Amino acid sequence: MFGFGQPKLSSEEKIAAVENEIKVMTEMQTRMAKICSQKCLDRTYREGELSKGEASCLDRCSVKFFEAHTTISEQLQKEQAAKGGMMGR
Amino acid sequence: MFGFGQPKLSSEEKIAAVENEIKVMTEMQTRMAKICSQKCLDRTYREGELSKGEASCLDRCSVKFFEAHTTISEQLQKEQAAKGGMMGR
Amino acid sequence: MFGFGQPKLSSEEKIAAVENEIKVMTEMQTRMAKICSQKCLDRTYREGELSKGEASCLDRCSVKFFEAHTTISEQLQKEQAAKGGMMGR
Amino acid sequence: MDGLTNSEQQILADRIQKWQMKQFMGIFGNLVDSCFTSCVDDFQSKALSGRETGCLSRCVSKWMATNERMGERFAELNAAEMERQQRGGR
Amino acid sequence: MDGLTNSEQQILADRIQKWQMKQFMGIFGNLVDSCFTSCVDDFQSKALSGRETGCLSRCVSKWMATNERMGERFAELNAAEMERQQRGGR
Amino acid sequence: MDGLTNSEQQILADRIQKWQMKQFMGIFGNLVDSCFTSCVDDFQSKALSGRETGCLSRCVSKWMATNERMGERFAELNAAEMERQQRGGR
Repeated sequence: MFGFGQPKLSSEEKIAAVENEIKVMTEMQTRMAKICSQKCLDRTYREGELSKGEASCLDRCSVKFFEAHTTISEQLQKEQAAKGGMMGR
Repeated sequence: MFGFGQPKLSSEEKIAAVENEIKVMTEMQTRMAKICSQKCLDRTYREGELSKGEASCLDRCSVKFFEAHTTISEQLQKEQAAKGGMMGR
Repeated sequence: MFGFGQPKLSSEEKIAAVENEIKVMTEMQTRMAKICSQKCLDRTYREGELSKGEASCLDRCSVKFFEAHTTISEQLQKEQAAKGGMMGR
Repeated sequence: MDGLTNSEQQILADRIQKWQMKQFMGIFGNLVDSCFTSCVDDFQSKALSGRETGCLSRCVSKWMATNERMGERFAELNAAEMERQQRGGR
Repeated sequence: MDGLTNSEQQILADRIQKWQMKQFMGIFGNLVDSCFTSCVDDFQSKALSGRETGCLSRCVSKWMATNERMGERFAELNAAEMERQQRGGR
Repeated sequence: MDGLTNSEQQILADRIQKWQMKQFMGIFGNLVDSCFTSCVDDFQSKALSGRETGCLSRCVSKWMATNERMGERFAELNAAEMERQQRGGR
Protein backbone atom coordinates (compact mmCIF):
# COMPACT_ATOMS: atom_id res chain seq x y z
CA MET A 1 0.00 0.00 0.00
CA PHE A 2 2.82 2.42 0.75
CA GLY A 3 5.24 0.48 -1.43
CA PHE A 4 8.74 -0.21 -0.19
CA GLY A 5 10.99 -2.80 -1.69
CA GLN A 6 13.89 -0.50 -2.51
CA PRO A 7 17.35 -2.06 -2.84
CA LYS A 8 19.97 -2.59 -0.14
CA LEU A 9 18.23 -1.74 3.09
CA SER A 10 20.06 -2.26 6.35
CA SER A 11 18.71 -4.88 8.72
CA GLU A 12 17.19 -2.21 10.94
CA GLU A 13 15.58 -0.52 7.99
CA LYS A 14 14.08 -3.76 6.75
CA ILE A 15 12.61 -4.51 10.17
CA ALA A 16 11.30 -0.97 10.52
CA ALA A 17 9.63 -1.16 7.11
CA VAL A 18 7.73 -4.35 7.93
CA GLU A 19 6.99 -3.07 11.43
CA ASN A 20 5.50 0.09 10.02
CA GLU A 21 3.45 -1.82 7.44
CA ILE A 22 1.99 -4.03 10.17
CA LYS A 23 1.13 -1.06 12.36
CA VAL A 24 -0.50 0.81 9.49
CA MET A 25 -2.57 -2.23 8.56
CA THR A 26 -3.58 -2.93 12.15
CA GLU A 27 -4.66 0.64 12.69
CA MET A 28 -6.67 0.59 9.50
CA GLN A 29 -8.41 -2.58 10.63
CA THR A 30 -9.21 -1.04 14.01
CA ARG A 31 -10.70 2.04 12.39
CA MET A 32 -12.69 -0.07 9.96
CA ALA A 33 -14.17 -2.09 12.82
CA LYS A 34 -15.09 1.10 14.64
CA ILE A 35 -16.70 2.90 11.72
CA CYS A 36 -18.57 -0.16 10.46
CA SER A 37 -19.83 -0.88 13.99
CA GLN A 38 -21.26 2.62 14.06
CA LYS A 39 -22.92 2.08 10.69
CA CYS A 40 -24.23 -1.45 11.26
CA LEU A 41 -24.81 -2.37 14.89
CA ASP A 42 -27.98 -1.91 16.83
CA ARG A 43 -26.85 -0.04 19.95
CA THR A 44 -29.61 -1.19 22.22
CA TYR A 45 -27.77 -4.47 22.72
CA ARG A 46 -30.80 -6.64 23.18
CA GLU A 47 -28.72 -9.43 21.64
CA GLY A 48 -25.11 -10.37 22.28
CA GLU A 49 -24.68 -12.03 18.93
CA LEU A 50 -24.59 -10.43 15.54
CA SER A 51 -27.92 -10.69 13.76
CA LYS A 52 -27.91 -11.81 10.15
CA GLY A 53 -28.60 -8.27 9.03
CA GLU A 54 -25.78 -6.85 11.14
CA ALA A 55 -23.32 -9.46 9.90
CA SER A 56 -23.99 -8.85 6.25
CA CYS A 57 -23.96 -5.09 6.80
CA LEU A 58 -20.51 -5.44 8.39
CA ASP A 59 -19.28 -7.53 5.48
CA ARG A 60 -20.43 -5.03 2.89
CA CYS A 61 -19.23 -2.12 4.96
CA SER A 62 -15.74 -3.63 5.14
CA VAL A 63 -15.54 -3.91 1.35
CA LYS A 64 -16.76 -0.36 0.88
CA PHE A 65 -14.44 0.98 3.55
CA PHE A 66 -11.45 -0.71 2.00
CA GLU A 67 -12.37 0.64 -1.39
CA ALA A 68 -12.91 4.14 -0.02
CA HIS A 69 -9.51 3.95 1.64
CA THR A 70 -7.80 3.05 -1.63
CA THR A 71 -9.74 5.63 -3.62
CA ILE A 72 -8.97 8.45 -1.21
CA SER A 73 -5.34 7.46 -0.97
CA GLU A 74 -5.00 7.56 -4.75
CA GLN A 75 -6.79 10.88 -5.02
CA LEU A 76 -4.52 12.45 -2.41
CA GLN A 77 -1.43 11.19 -4.19
CA LYS A 78 -2.66 12.55 -7.48
CA GLU A 79 -3.50 15.96 -6.06
CA GLN A 80 -0.19 16.11 -4.21
CA ALA A 81 1.68 15.18 -7.35
CA ALA A 82 -0.21 17.86 -9.27
CA LYS A 83 0.93 20.41 -6.72
CA GLY A 84 4.39 18.93 -6.79
CA GLY A 85 4.98 18.75 -3.08
CA MET A 86 4.37 17.10 0.25
CA MET A 87 1.07 17.38 2.07
CA GLY A 88 -0.63 20.70 1.43
CA ARG A 89 -0.97 21.54 5.06
CA MET B 1 -5.80 -4.44 38.50
CA PHE B 2 -3.26 -5.88 36.10
CA GLY B 3 -1.48 -7.76 38.85
CA PHE B 4 2.28 -7.87 38.89
CA GLY B 5 4.37 -8.81 41.88
CA GLN B 6 6.30 -11.63 40.28
CA PRO B 7 9.68 -12.60 41.75
CA LYS B 8 13.09 -11.10 40.95
CA LEU B 9 12.43 -8.20 38.66
CA SER B 10 15.34 -6.03 37.58
CA SER B 11 15.35 -2.44 38.74
CA GLU B 12 14.27 -1.23 35.32
CA GLU B 13 11.45 -3.77 35.22
CA LYS B 14 10.20 -2.73 38.63
CA ILE B 15 10.17 0.92 37.64
CA ALA B 16 8.47 0.15 34.32
CA ALA B 17 5.78 -1.89 36.08
CA VAL B 18 4.85 0.91 38.47
CA GLU B 19 5.17 3.47 35.69
CA ASN B 20 2.76 1.49 33.55
CA GLU B 21 0.31 1.07 36.42
CA ILE B 22 0.28 4.80 37.04
CA LYS B 23 -0.26 5.58 33.37
CA VAL B 24 -3.09 3.06 33.05
CA MET B 25 -4.81 4.45 36.13
CA THR B 26 -4.38 8.06 35.02
CA GLU B 27 -5.79 7.33 31.61
CA MET B 28 -8.75 5.53 33.15
CA GLN B 29 -9.44 8.52 35.35
CA THR B 30 -9.25 10.88 32.38
CA ARG B 31 -11.70 8.76 30.40
CA MET B 32 -14.03 8.49 33.38
CA ALA B 33 -14.07 12.27 33.77
CA LYS B 34 -14.81 12.68 30.07
CA ILE B 35 -17.62 10.13 29.86
CA CYS B 36 -19.27 11.19 33.09
CA SER B 37 -19.10 14.85 32.03
CA GLN B 38 -20.98 13.90 28.89
CA LYS B 39 -23.58 12.06 30.94
CA CYS B 40 -24.02 14.57 33.73
CA LEU B 41 -23.15 18.14 32.81
CA ASP B 42 -25.48 20.73 31.42
CA ARG B 43 -23.65 22.00 28.32
CA THR B 44 -25.24 25.40 28.20
CA TYR B 45 -22.81 26.56 30.88
CA ARG B 46 -25.08 29.06 32.49
CA GLU B 47 -23.23 28.28 35.70
CA GLY B 48 -19.51 27.82 36.29
CA GLU B 49 -20.02 25.68 39.38
CA LEU B 50 -21.37 22.18 39.57
CA SER B 51 -25.00 22.14 40.57
CA LYS B 52 -26.09 19.73 43.28
CA GLY B 53 -27.67 17.49 40.68
CA GLU B 54 -24.58 17.48 38.50
CA ALA B 55 -22.30 16.71 41.42
CA SER B 56 -24.30 13.75 42.61
CA CYS B 57 -24.71 12.50 39.06
CA LEU B 58 -20.92 12.62 38.67
CA ASP B 59 -20.45 10.73 41.92
CA ARG B 60 -22.82 7.96 40.93
CA CYS B 61 -21.46 7.86 37.41
CA SER B 62 -17.93 7.35 38.72
CA VAL B 63 -19.00 4.35 40.78
CA LYS B 64 -20.89 2.83 37.87
CA PHE B 65 -18.06 3.51 35.45
CA PHE B 66 -15.54 1.87 37.74
CA GLU B 67 -17.80 -1.12 38.17
CA ALA B 68 -18.39 -1.37 34.40
CA HIS B 69 -14.65 -1.25 33.86
CA THR B 70 -14.04 -4.12 36.24
CA THR B 71 -16.94 -6.16 34.88
CA ILE B 72 -15.88 -5.77 31.27
CA SER B 73 -12.27 -6.50 32.10
CA GLU B 74 -13.28 -9.73 33.82
CA GLN B 75 -15.57 -10.77 30.99
CA LEU B 76 -12.84 -10.22 28.40
CA GLN B 77 -10.38 -12.26 30.44
CA LYS B 78 -12.89 -15.06 30.77
CA GLU B 79 -13.73 -15.14 27.08
CA GLN B 80 -10.06 -14.97 26.14
CA ALA B 81 -9.28 -17.81 28.48
CA ALA B 82 -12.14 -19.83 26.98
CA LYS B 83 -10.63 -19.33 23.53
CA GLY B 84 -7.22 -20.08 24.95
CA GLY B 85 -5.35 -17.23 23.39
CA MET B 86 -4.50 -13.57 23.30
CA MET B 87 -6.94 -10.96 22.10
CA GLY B 88 -9.23 -12.30 19.39
CA ARG B 89 -8.38 -9.60 16.92
CA MET C 1 2.79 30.75 23.73
CA PHE C 2 4.49 28.53 26.29
CA GLY C 3 7.46 30.89 26.57
CA PHE C 4 10.97 29.50 26.79
CA GLY C 5 14.04 31.58 26.27
CA GLN C 6 15.81 30.75 29.53
CA PRO C 7 19.59 31.14 29.67
CA LYS C 8 22.27 28.58 28.78
CA LEU C 9 20.44 25.67 27.29
CA SER C 10 22.40 22.72 25.94
CA SER C 11 22.21 22.05 22.24
CA GLU C 12 19.80 19.18 22.78
CA GLU C 13 17.61 21.30 25.01
CA LYS C 14 17.47 24.07 22.46
CA ILE C 15 16.46 21.65 19.71
CA ALA C 16 13.88 19.98 21.93
CA ALA C 17 12.36 23.34 22.84
CA VAL C 18 11.84 24.37 19.22
CA GLU C 19 10.74 20.86 18.30
CA ASN C 20 8.12 20.96 21.01
CA GLU C 21 6.92 24.40 19.99
CA ILE C 22 6.47 23.24 16.40
CA LYS C 23 4.56 20.14 17.47
CA VAL C 24 2.29 22.08 19.78
CA MET C 25 1.52 24.61 17.06
CA THR C 26 0.93 21.96 14.42
CA GLU C 27 -1.43 20.06 16.69
CA MET C 28 -3.33 23.22 17.48
CA GLN C 29 -3.70 23.95 13.77
CA THR C 30 -4.96 20.42 13.12
CA ARG C 31 -7.54 20.70 15.89
CA MET C 32 -8.61 24.11 14.65
CA ALA C 33 -9.16 22.75 11.14
CA LYS C 34 -11.20 19.87 12.54
CA ILE C 35 -13.44 21.91 14.83
CA CYS C 36 -14.01 24.70 12.33
CA SER C 37 -14.84 22.14 9.61
CA GLN C 38 -17.50 20.75 11.92
CA LYS C 39 -18.89 24.23 12.51
CA CYS C 40 -18.74 25.52 8.95
CA LEU C 41 -18.86 22.85 6.27
CA ASP C 42 -21.94 21.44 4.62
CA ARG C 43 -21.53 17.68 5.04
CA THR C 44 -23.59 16.66 2.06
CA TYR C 45 -20.62 17.40 -0.19
CA ARG C 46 -22.57 18.45 -3.22
CA GLU C 47 -19.63 20.70 -4.02
CA GLY C 48 -15.91 19.94 -3.83
CA GLU C 49 -14.95 23.58 -3.42
CA LEU C 50 -15.55 25.83 -0.47
CA SER C 51 -18.56 28.04 -0.98
CA LYS C 52 -18.21 31.74 -0.16
CA GLY C 53 -20.22 31.22 3.00
CA GLU C 54 -18.10 28.29 4.12
CA ALA C 55 -14.86 30.13 3.43
CA SER C 56 -15.80 33.18 5.44
CA CYS C 57 -17.19 31.01 8.23
CA LEU C 58 -13.84 29.18 8.38
CA ASP C 59 -11.96 32.49 8.50
CA ARG C 60 -14.04 33.83 11.36
CA CYS C 61 -13.97 30.51 13.14
CA SER C 62 -10.19 30.43 13.04
CA VAL C 63 -9.96 33.85 14.67
CA LYS C 64 -12.46 32.89 17.36
CA PHE C 65 -10.77 29.55 17.97
CA PHE C 66 -7.39 31.18 18.37
CA GLU C 67 -8.84 33.72 20.76
CA ALA C 68 -10.62 31.02 22.75
CA HIS C 69 -7.38 29.09 22.98
CA THR C 70 -5.52 32.07 24.38
CA THR C 71 -8.33 32.98 26.76
CA ILE C 72 -8.65 29.48 28.16
CA SER C 73 -4.91 29.10 28.48
CA GLU C 74 -4.71 32.32 30.49
CA GLN C 75 -7.64 31.37 32.70
CA LEU C 76 -6.09 27.99 33.49
CA GLN C 77 -2.78 29.60 34.37
CA LYS C 78 -4.50 32.08 36.62
CA GLU C 79 -6.55 29.46 38.43
CA GLN C 80 -3.53 27.20 38.80
CA ALA C 81 -1.50 30.08 40.18
CA ALA C 82 -4.31 30.87 42.64
CA LYS C 83 -4.19 27.31 43.88
CA GLY C 84 -0.43 27.45 43.89
CA GLY C 85 0.26 24.18 42.18
CA MET C 86 0.41 22.12 39.03
CA MET C 87 -2.72 20.92 37.25
CA GLY C 88 -5.57 20.25 39.66
CA ARG C 89 -6.17 16.76 38.43
CA MET D 1 7.71 -11.16 6.44
CA ASP D 2 9.43 -10.92 3.16
CA GLY D 3 13.09 -11.65 3.35
CA LEU D 4 13.74 -11.21 7.04
CA THR D 5 16.22 -13.56 8.73
CA ASN D 6 15.14 -15.53 11.75
CA SER D 7 16.72 -13.16 14.20
CA GLU D 8 15.21 -10.17 12.42
CA GLN D 9 11.80 -11.81 12.63
CA GLN D 10 12.33 -12.27 16.34
CA ILE D 11 13.14 -8.60 16.84
CA LEU D 12 10.09 -7.68 14.78
CA ALA D 13 7.82 -9.99 16.75
CA ASP D 14 9.02 -8.52 20.05
CA ARG D 15 8.41 -4.98 18.92
CA ILE D 16 4.99 -5.75 17.52
CA GLN D 17 3.99 -7.51 20.70
CA LYS D 18 5.06 -4.56 22.83
CA TRP D 19 3.18 -2.22 20.55
CA GLN D 20 0.06 -4.39 20.67
CA MET D 21 0.04 -4.31 24.47
CA LYS D 22 -0.06 -0.54 24.34
CA GLN D 23 -2.65 -0.52 21.57
CA PHE D 24 -4.79 -2.93 23.50
CA MET D 25 -5.08 -0.56 26.44
CA GLY D 26 -6.49 2.09 24.10
CA ILE D 27 -8.84 -0.34 22.40
CA PHE D 28 -10.05 -1.68 25.73
CA GLY D 29 -10.63 1.85 26.95
CA ASN D 30 -12.70 2.67 23.86
CA LEU D 31 -14.73 -0.48 24.39
CA VAL D 32 -15.55 0.44 27.98
CA ASP D 33 -16.42 4.01 26.96
CA SER D 34 -18.63 2.90 24.11
CA CYS D 35 -20.52 0.18 25.99
CA PHE D 36 -20.92 2.39 29.04
CA THR D 37 -22.26 5.22 26.90
CA SER D 38 -24.77 2.90 25.21
CA CYS D 39 -25.88 0.94 28.27
CA VAL D 40 -25.80 3.21 31.31
CA ASP D 41 -28.10 6.17 31.55
CA ASP D 42 -29.62 6.08 34.97
CA PHE D 43 -27.73 7.99 37.63
CA GLN D 44 -30.33 7.86 40.35
CA SER D 45 -28.58 4.86 41.84
CA LYS D 46 -24.91 4.07 42.15
CA ALA D 47 -24.86 0.35 41.47
CA LEU D 48 -25.25 -1.08 38.00
CA SER D 49 -28.73 -2.53 37.56
CA GLY D 50 -29.30 -6.01 36.19
CA ARG D 51 -30.45 -4.50 32.94
CA GLU D 52 -27.31 -2.42 32.67
CA THR D 53 -25.00 -5.32 33.49
CA GLY D 54 -26.72 -7.48 30.91
CA CYS D 55 -26.46 -4.77 28.30
CA LEU D 56 -22.75 -4.29 29.01
CA SER D 57 -22.14 -8.00 28.71
CA ARG D 58 -23.97 -8.28 25.39
CA CYS D 59 -22.18 -5.18 24.16
CA VAL D 60 -18.81 -6.80 24.87
CA SER D 61 -19.86 -10.08 23.22
CA LYS D 62 -21.03 -8.27 20.15
CA TRP D 63 -17.83 -6.28 20.02
CA MET D 64 -15.79 -9.46 20.12
CA ALA D 65 -17.87 -11.04 17.38
CA THR D 66 -17.55 -7.88 15.32
CA ASN D 67 -13.80 -7.69 15.77
CA GLU D 68 -13.33 -11.29 14.82
CA ARG D 69 -15.48 -10.93 11.73
CA MET D 70 -13.81 -7.70 10.69
CA GLY D 71 -10.39 -9.28 11.19
CA GLU D 72 -11.29 -12.06 8.77
CA ARG D 73 -12.75 -9.69 6.20
CA PHE D 74 -9.77 -7.40 6.45
CA ALA D 75 -7.34 -10.26 5.88
CA GLU D 76 -9.25 -11.33 2.79
CA LEU D 77 -9.44 -7.83 1.38
CA ASN D 78 -5.80 -7.23 2.09
CA ALA D 79 -4.74 -10.46 0.40
CA ALA D 80 -6.79 -9.58 -2.66
CA GLU D 81 -5.27 -6.10 -2.78
CA MET D 82 -1.73 -7.50 -2.46
CA GLU D 83 -2.38 -9.81 -5.34
CA ARG D 84 -3.82 -7.02 -7.43
CA GLN D 85 -0.72 -4.90 -6.80
CA GLN D 86 1.62 -7.76 -7.64
CA ARG D 87 -0.14 -8.38 -10.90
CA GLY D 88 0.77 -4.82 -11.63
CA GLY D 89 -2.43 -3.00 -10.83
CA ARG D 90 -2.01 0.34 -9.14
CA MET E 1 5.42 2.82 45.30
CA ASP E 2 5.86 -0.62 46.61
CA GLY E 3 9.44 -1.61 47.14
CA LEU E 4 11.25 0.94 45.04
CA THR E 5 14.50 2.39 46.34
CA ASN E 6 14.89 6.15 46.62
CA SER E 7 16.81 6.44 43.37
CA GLU E 8 14.29 4.26 41.57
CA GLN E 9 11.50 6.48 42.87
CA GLN E 10 13.34 9.48 41.52
CA ILE E 11 13.64 7.93 38.05
CA LEU E 12 9.96 7.03 38.17
CA ALA E 13 8.94 10.52 39.23
CA ASP E 14 10.95 12.08 36.40
CA ARG E 15 9.38 9.82 33.81
CA ILE E 16 5.87 10.35 35.08
CA GLN E 17 6.35 14.09 35.11
CA LYS E 18 7.57 14.09 31.52
CA TRP E 19 4.64 11.93 30.51
CA GLN E 20 2.18 14.20 32.31
CA MET E 21 3.46 17.22 30.44
CA LYS E 22 2.68 15.49 27.17
CA GLN E 23 -0.68 14.24 28.43
CA PHE E 24 -1.56 17.68 29.58
CA MET E 25 -1.20 19.11 26.08
CA GLY E 26 -3.78 16.60 24.85
CA ILE E 27 -6.14 17.21 27.75
CA PHE E 28 -5.86 20.96 27.32
CA GLY E 29 -6.59 20.58 23.61
CA ASN E 30 -9.69 18.52 24.35
CA LEU E 31 -10.86 21.13 26.82
CA VAL E 32 -10.53 23.93 24.27
CA ASP E 33 -12.29 21.85 21.60
CA SER E 34 -15.12 20.87 23.90
CA CYS E 35 -15.77 24.34 25.36
CA PHE E 36 -15.46 25.98 21.96
CA THR E 37 -17.91 23.50 20.47
CA SER E 38 -20.42 24.12 23.26
CA CYS E 39 -20.05 27.89 23.51
CA VAL E 40 -19.32 29.33 20.07
CA ASP E 41 -21.87 29.09 17.30
CA ASP E 42 -22.06 32.47 15.73
CA PHE E 43 -19.71 33.04 12.82
CA GLN E 44 -21.17 36.31 11.60
CA SER E 45 -18.53 38.16 13.54
CA LYS E 46 -14.90 37.35 14.17
CA ALA E 47 -14.46 38.46 17.75
CA LEU E 48 -15.77 36.43 20.66
CA SER E 49 -18.90 38.04 22.08
CA GLY E 50 -19.30 38.72 25.77
CA ARG E 51 -21.75 35.86 25.99
CA GLU E 52 -19.28 33.49 24.34
CA THR E 53 -16.38 34.58 26.52
CA GLY E 54 -18.50 34.10 29.63
CA CYS E 55 -19.62 30.69 28.49
CA LEU E 56 -16.02 29.63 27.81
CA SER E 57 -14.95 30.81 31.22
CA ARG E 58 -17.75 28.94 33.02
CA CYS E 59 -17.03 25.89 30.91
CA VAL E 60 -13.41 25.89 32.07
CA SER E 61 -14.40 26.43 35.70
CA LYS E 62 -16.85 23.58 35.56
CA TRP E 63 -14.27 21.36 33.93
CA MET E 64 -11.82 22.08 36.72
CA ALA E 65 -14.42 21.37 39.38
CA THR E 66 -15.37 18.17 37.59
CA ASN E 67 -11.79 17.02 37.28
CA GLU E 68 -11.09 17.67 40.90
CA ARG E 69 -14.21 15.82 42.01
CA MET E 70 -13.54 12.89 39.69
CA GLY E 71 -9.95 12.71 40.93
CA GLU E 72 -11.16 12.35 44.50
CA ARG E 73 -13.79 9.76 43.60
CA PHE E 74 -11.33 7.80 41.54
CA ALA E 75 -8.81 7.70 44.37
CA GLU E 76 -11.48 6.40 46.76
CA LEU E 77 -12.72 3.76 44.34
CA ASN E 78 -9.21 2.69 43.54
CA ALA E 79 -8.29 2.37 47.20
CA ALA E 80 -11.39 0.27 47.85
CA GLU E 81 -10.60 -1.95 44.88
CA MET E 82 -7.00 -2.43 46.03
CA GLU E 83 -8.22 -3.47 49.42
CA ARG E 84 -10.71 -5.87 47.90
CA GLN E 85 -7.99 -7.47 45.83
CA GLN E 86 -5.65 -7.78 48.77
CA ARG E 87 -8.30 -9.47 50.83
CA GLY E 88 -8.33 -11.99 48.01
CA GLY E 89 -11.31 -10.93 46.00
CA ARG E 90 -10.93 -11.03 42.19
CA MET F 1 14.43 28.68 14.42
CA ASP F 2 15.85 31.20 16.76
CA GLY F 3 19.52 30.73 17.38
CA LEU F 4 20.03 27.18 16.20
CA THR F 5 23.23 26.34 14.36
CA ASN F 6 23.07 24.76 10.93
CA SER F 7 23.63 21.26 12.24
CA GLU F 8 21.06 21.75 14.98
CA GLN F 9 18.57 22.89 12.37
CA GLN F 10 19.29 19.74 10.40
CA ILE F 11 18.62 17.52 13.41
CA LEU F 12 15.42 19.42 14.08
CA ALA F 13 14.25 19.12 10.48
CA ASP F 14 14.86 15.37 10.50
CA ARG F 15 12.91 14.89 13.70
CA ILE F 16 10.02 17.04 12.56
CA GLN F 17 9.84 15.20 9.26
CA LYS F 18 9.73 11.83 11.00
CA TRP F 19 7.05 13.10 13.33
CA GLN F 20 5.01 14.50 10.42
CA MET F 21 5.03 11.13 8.69
CA LYS F 22 3.48 9.58 11.76
CA GLN F 23 1.04 12.45 12.19
CA PHE F 24 0.03 12.17 8.59
CA MET F 25 -1.09 8.56 9.02
CA GLY F 26 -3.44 9.68 11.76
CA ILE F 27 -4.72 12.66 9.81
CA PHE F 28 -5.25 10.54 6.73
CA GLY F 29 -7.14 7.98 8.80
CA ASN F 30 -9.39 10.68 10.22
CA LEU F 31 -10.07 11.95 6.72
CA VAL F 32 -11.11 8.52 5.49
CA ASP F 33 -13.31 7.98 8.55
CA SER F 34 -14.97 11.34 8.26
CA CYS F 35 -15.64 11.21 4.51
CA PHE F 36 -16.80 7.60 4.69
CA THR F 37 -19.17 8.45 7.54
CA SER F 38 -20.63 11.39 5.61
CA CYS F 39 -20.84 9.77 2.18
CA VAL F 40 -21.57 6.06 2.60
CA ASP F 41 -24.84 4.90 4.08
CA ASP F 42 -26.14 2.18 1.86
CA PHE F 43 -25.07 -1.32 2.78
CA GLN F 44 -27.35 -3.21 0.47
CA SER F 45 -24.55 -3.48 -2.07
CA LYS F 46 -20.85 -4.00 -1.57
CA ALA F 47 -19.41 -1.75 -4.23
CA LEU F 48 -19.28 2.01 -3.88
CA SER F 49 -21.96 3.61 -6.03
CA GLY F 50 -21.16 6.47 -8.39
CA ARG F 51 -22.90 8.84 -6.03
CA GLU F 52 -20.78 7.63 -3.12
CA THR F 53 -17.52 7.81 -5.05
CA GLY F 54 -18.34 11.33 -6.18
CA CYS F 55 -19.20 12.37 -2.64
CA LEU F 56 -15.92 10.92 -1.32
CA SER F 57 -13.96 12.75 -3.97
CA ARG F 58 -15.61 16.09 -3.23
CA CYS F 59 -15.17 15.48 0.48
CA VAL F 60 -11.42 15.04 -0.01
CA SER F 61 -11.16 18.11 -2.24
CA LYS F 62 -13.00 20.21 0.29
CA TRP F 63 -10.82 18.89 3.06
CA MET F 64 -7.70 19.90 1.16
CA ALA F 65 -9.07 23.35 0.46
CA THR F 66 -10.03 23.70 4.12
CA ASN F 67 -6.63 22.61 5.35
CA GLU F 68 -4.85 24.97 3.06
CA ARG F 69 -7.03 27.88 4.08
CA MET F 70 -6.72 27.07 7.77
CA GLY F 71 -2.96 26.78 7.43
CA GLU F 72 -2.79 30.30 6.03
CA ARG F 73 -5.08 31.71 8.66
CA PHE F 74 -3.19 29.99 11.42
CA ALA F 75 0.13 31.36 10.21
CA GLU F 76 -1.29 34.88 10.17
CA LEU F 77 -2.85 34.57 13.61
CA ASN F 78 0.31 33.08 15.00
CA ALA F 79 2.49 35.84 13.57
CA ALA F 80 0.18 38.47 15.04
CA GLU F 81 0.27 36.75 18.43
CA MET F 82 4.07 36.52 18.37
CA GLU F 83 4.29 40.20 17.66
CA ARG F 84 1.85 41.01 20.43
CA GLN F 85 3.92 38.99 22.88
CA GLN F 86 7.16 40.63 21.78
CA ARG F 87 5.69 44.06 22.25
CA GLY F 88 5.14 42.92 25.80
CA GLY F 89 1.52 41.92 25.79
CA ARG F 90 0.65 38.80 27.83
